[in-house]
Amino acid sequence: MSELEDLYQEIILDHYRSPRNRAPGLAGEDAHVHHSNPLCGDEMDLRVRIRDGVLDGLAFDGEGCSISQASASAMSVAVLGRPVDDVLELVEQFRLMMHGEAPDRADDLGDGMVFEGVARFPVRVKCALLGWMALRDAVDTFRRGEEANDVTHEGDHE
Amino acid sequence: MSELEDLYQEIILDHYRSPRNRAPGLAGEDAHVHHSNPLCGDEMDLRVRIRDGVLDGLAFDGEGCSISQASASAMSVAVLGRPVDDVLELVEQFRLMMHGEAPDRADDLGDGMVFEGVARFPVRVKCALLGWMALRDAVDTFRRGEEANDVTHEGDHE
Amino acid sequence: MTFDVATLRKEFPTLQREVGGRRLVYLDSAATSQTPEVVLAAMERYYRYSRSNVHRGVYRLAEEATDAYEGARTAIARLVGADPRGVVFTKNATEACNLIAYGWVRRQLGPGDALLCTVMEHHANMVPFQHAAQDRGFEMRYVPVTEDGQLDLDAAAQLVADGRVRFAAFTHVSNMLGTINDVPRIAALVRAANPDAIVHVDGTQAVPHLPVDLAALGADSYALTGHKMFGPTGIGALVADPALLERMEPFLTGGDMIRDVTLAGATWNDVPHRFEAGTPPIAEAAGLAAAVTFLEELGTERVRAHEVALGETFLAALRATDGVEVHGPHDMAQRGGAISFSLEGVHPHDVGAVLDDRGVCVRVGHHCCKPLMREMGVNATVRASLHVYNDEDDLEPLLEGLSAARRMFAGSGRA
Amino acid sequence: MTFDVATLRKEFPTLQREVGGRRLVYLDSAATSQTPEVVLAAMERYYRYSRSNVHRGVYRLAEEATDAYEGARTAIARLVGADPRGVVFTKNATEACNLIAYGWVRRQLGPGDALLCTVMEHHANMVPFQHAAQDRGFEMRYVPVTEDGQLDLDAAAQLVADGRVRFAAFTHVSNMLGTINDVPRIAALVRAANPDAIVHVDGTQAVPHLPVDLAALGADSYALTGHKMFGPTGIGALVADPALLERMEPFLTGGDMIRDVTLAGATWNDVPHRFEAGTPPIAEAAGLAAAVTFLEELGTERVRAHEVALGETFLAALRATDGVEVHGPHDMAQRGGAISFSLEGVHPHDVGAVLDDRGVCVRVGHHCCKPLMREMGVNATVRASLHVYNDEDDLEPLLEGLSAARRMFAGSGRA
Ligand SMILES: Cc1ncc(COP(=O)(O)O)c(C=O)c1O
Ligand SMILES: Cc1ncc(COP(=O)(O)O)c(C=O)c1O
Repeated sequence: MSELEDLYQEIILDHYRSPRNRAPGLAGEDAHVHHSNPLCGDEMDLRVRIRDGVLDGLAFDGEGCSISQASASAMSVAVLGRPVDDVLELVEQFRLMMHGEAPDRADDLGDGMVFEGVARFPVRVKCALLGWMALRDAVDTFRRGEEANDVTHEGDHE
Repeated sequence: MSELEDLYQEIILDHYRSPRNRAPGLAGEDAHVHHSNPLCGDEMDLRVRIRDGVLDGLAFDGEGCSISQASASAMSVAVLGRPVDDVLELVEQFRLMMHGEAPDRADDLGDGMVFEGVARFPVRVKCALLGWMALRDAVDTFRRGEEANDVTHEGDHE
Repeated sequence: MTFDVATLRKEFPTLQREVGGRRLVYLDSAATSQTPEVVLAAMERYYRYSRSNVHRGVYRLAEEATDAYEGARTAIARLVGADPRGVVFTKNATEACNLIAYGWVRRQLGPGDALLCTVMEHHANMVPFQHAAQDRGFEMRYVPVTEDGQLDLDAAAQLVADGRVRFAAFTHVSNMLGTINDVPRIAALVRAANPDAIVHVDGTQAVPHLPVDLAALGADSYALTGHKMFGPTGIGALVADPALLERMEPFLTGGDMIRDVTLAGATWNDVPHRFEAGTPPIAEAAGLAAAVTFLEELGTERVRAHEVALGETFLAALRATDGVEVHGPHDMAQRGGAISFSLEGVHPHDVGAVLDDRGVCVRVGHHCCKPLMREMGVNATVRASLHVYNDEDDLEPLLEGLSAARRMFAGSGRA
Repeated sequence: MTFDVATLRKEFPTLQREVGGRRLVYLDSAATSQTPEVVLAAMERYYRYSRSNVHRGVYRLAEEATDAYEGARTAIARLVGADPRGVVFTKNATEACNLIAYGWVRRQLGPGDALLCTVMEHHANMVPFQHAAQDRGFEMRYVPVTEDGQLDLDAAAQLVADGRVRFAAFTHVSNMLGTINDVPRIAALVRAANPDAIVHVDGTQAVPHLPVDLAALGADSYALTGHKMFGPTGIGALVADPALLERMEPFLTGGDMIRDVTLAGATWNDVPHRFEAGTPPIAEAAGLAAAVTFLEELGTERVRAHEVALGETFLAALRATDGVEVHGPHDMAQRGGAISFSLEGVHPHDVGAVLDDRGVCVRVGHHCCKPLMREMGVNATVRASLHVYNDEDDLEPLLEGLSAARRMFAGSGRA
């Protein structure tokens, strides 16, 4: 069962069982996106609050497999409190990692690093990315000046 | 070359080279049908004159391979002067022969019998049948009371 | 067991595979079946011996190819009790449903008309009609599903009562719930309200598993797909009453389906050729004909009997497993061998991954039945589906995987 | 000779066949090409090792199948210089032409608009647009063909002059005349009159024989078919600018092409998936990817060079043969290796039969180009078409057969 244990490391299971920043709403939310992965039936609501260019608040909610939920939880810890440009850079680092590239900023990705092994499971890559892609989209949405926006995004083929 | 000689017997080539009752028109024509075999590009115009229930005149014209032209020529000799019911019976005998059944009225089919071997060449069966199917259709057309009718008929899948 | 499954399995190359040192346990035949050697051999025969195009060739290879292709038409007609002139080959069941949606529904239905569909349809038998309804302005009506996964026929009777339903589309067997619908009864109910209504049935999940006789079913048109019935990918069929095909407008147009073409327009070939534009799936037809023979030699009655017996074993074991909730009817008399279930506290995706690690192949997700899933209040399920090469040996690895999954994700307190 | 043809031939199983004691001489590649061992092996690998459905599986087999399928998309994109997101798999080239006819033409063109087609089109690239024109009330305009089998570009310029042509459909290489059209020039001419016009090219007869680069051609959309390019039956593609695909309405609807479905309607998946409804041709895609690699390893430049050299030999010999009239351009610089001709005094069907008896496979008939045939005043022609496995050894059996046919039907005094 070593392959499987590789996929489901203890840290991942922990984030799944005790998700951080999982909530159905966010006080003072600036943007809200809804992402779904139609092929797995995963759904994610992600809300962000941005103050003076810093990601000040984040809440995710939804239904999905352990990988998608744990990844969003680990992400929330890694990105909260960072300038949004920095957040976008981390998102990109994570995305590339899912395509097999070793990230430069491993430390900053925090628990996000434990998803490195997911790259070897192509069908699960989209699960791991769901929250990160939603976050990128939420920032974009905010930047487009759409304060309270609702975007449905295809999570399958990023 | 025996298979091929089987297909192209001397009598067939003779009908092809010197077709009987091939003409672009028919005096006193009662019905005129146009049949085509879209898959080979064969075209046939067939005209009949029917008097007192007897096939009194027939002319065919068109373009097609040696089998279709020779078969129509041999047919014209076999059927001219016969009561139309008898004509239809011969048409059916020929059709069944093309599907491998030995005909009861071999003598009455006349030169039509030399096409018996065509049954072994599935793609050529529709060529051999073209004139006969046109004739059946011409009689039907006449019987429907459509004196001068022009019917386009699919020759491929009889 | 009705078959000697161990022997039968040898016919299926992929089933000989090992995954991580374990025997492959294939429980995903509702997505696609395995392919037996005889089907592969029939395709090879075409590619290695008669490789050519059909219909228009005057040489031997082309005749052989045409015979193989047209032989598949006869085979399908024989299998479902239809006229070969009513068998139109498509690329899959989805195209078959689209064919009738474009060829009949879009040409016939408009404002004031209604189309009867059901909540349990696969997207293939729903979206083409929704799309047509949007463009043509007719009304979609959906037969609801009862608690126990059956079509609500009382509701159906009310939905057709005003006589405006001119077309009904529903599945013979549900790919998600397993439910076998009472096709003759629904067809009768539709026609009682409107004798001219066309009844289109999605037979995709039925043909591989049950004896099918179109006349007895009372279906005007019936969709099937090759890859779920031991056949190759790339081929399906719409089997319809030739008289209905005669009344349909061509859909895909181009070569082979025409009688004549001028710059001013085209006239159409006879049915069924009118609906087969371009080079058809020739190798696939050769393979499908072999698949039909394979199914006939097994005997569709025996296939069904095997599935009922094995399905009972699986259903009983799953229902007795802690945390498992089986969706759809629980009585095999009313259902086929596609068994959907939820495992408490574990997302289906995670169940699938744990099972995959043990060489057990199941499908997880919405099974292309999103409206049904929404109705049932689930986002995704696990589906284990059976076929002739499955037997009781396949149950234990499934159950062990489920309990491993529960252990692994225990304590999450979430579904 | 650019290739060692004798060695290459060994890769093609059907070419090893004998007919009536003679070596098979296959001169019908414009109808369908032979299939090399590597393509059959790729399909076997799928059927024997990874048999499963794509996209929705979480288990290994399904991942392998998905990789094989998506790998074909990358391969096709690479071959014709396109974005993989612009590659839509269809069942054949005919469906590819219908896809753009339904997805764009029928949604965009109406009364007052015009569509530019040509007299030399295969029915596949003409009838779908005629059919749309009938339903939608736009005008069809046809570029005529000159005496020597070329498109009349002066006439084309006049046909587009009023700026009402919003869509142009024409072939890259004619399957009947062999003519290679000057795609960039026609595309430029169309766009000069209407910068927003969409240029759709039928590349069916080009991709197997020439280097193709969509950007250089200036085509917005391009149709191809697997079975003529060493690939299997049952697969083709529309390769288009992804931005054009984005603007197209879905055509076939059902599973996989949706983002979400409710009873009220569906939303669509991203391109290209939006246009691929239902289970795709998986084994066929695996085979097609291998066919692309095979073609790339031969080198499309070398394939073209081989065909030019061999075509010159065939053309010269045929033109020197008594009673033979070759249709289409006589200069290989302007044409491909599909050579249509008439034999004086002998109907093409009879020519085909005499050749078949000698193991020579040619196509006879209208080649799905009825309007062109009518224009040329012929009902049917004989077509000998070349590919990489042909060489000069194939010429003699053809010529001998033609002279046998003339001897046999001599004296009939009719054509
Ligand atoms: C030029 C051309 N276009 C389109 C087609 C249609 O291809 P398919 O039959 O694979 O759909 C053909 C082949 O017959 C062709 O030669
Ligand atoms: C009930 C049902 N209908 C239609 C389909 C579509 O079949 P295909 O994907 O072969 O078009 C499926 C299979 O996915 C199905 O289960």
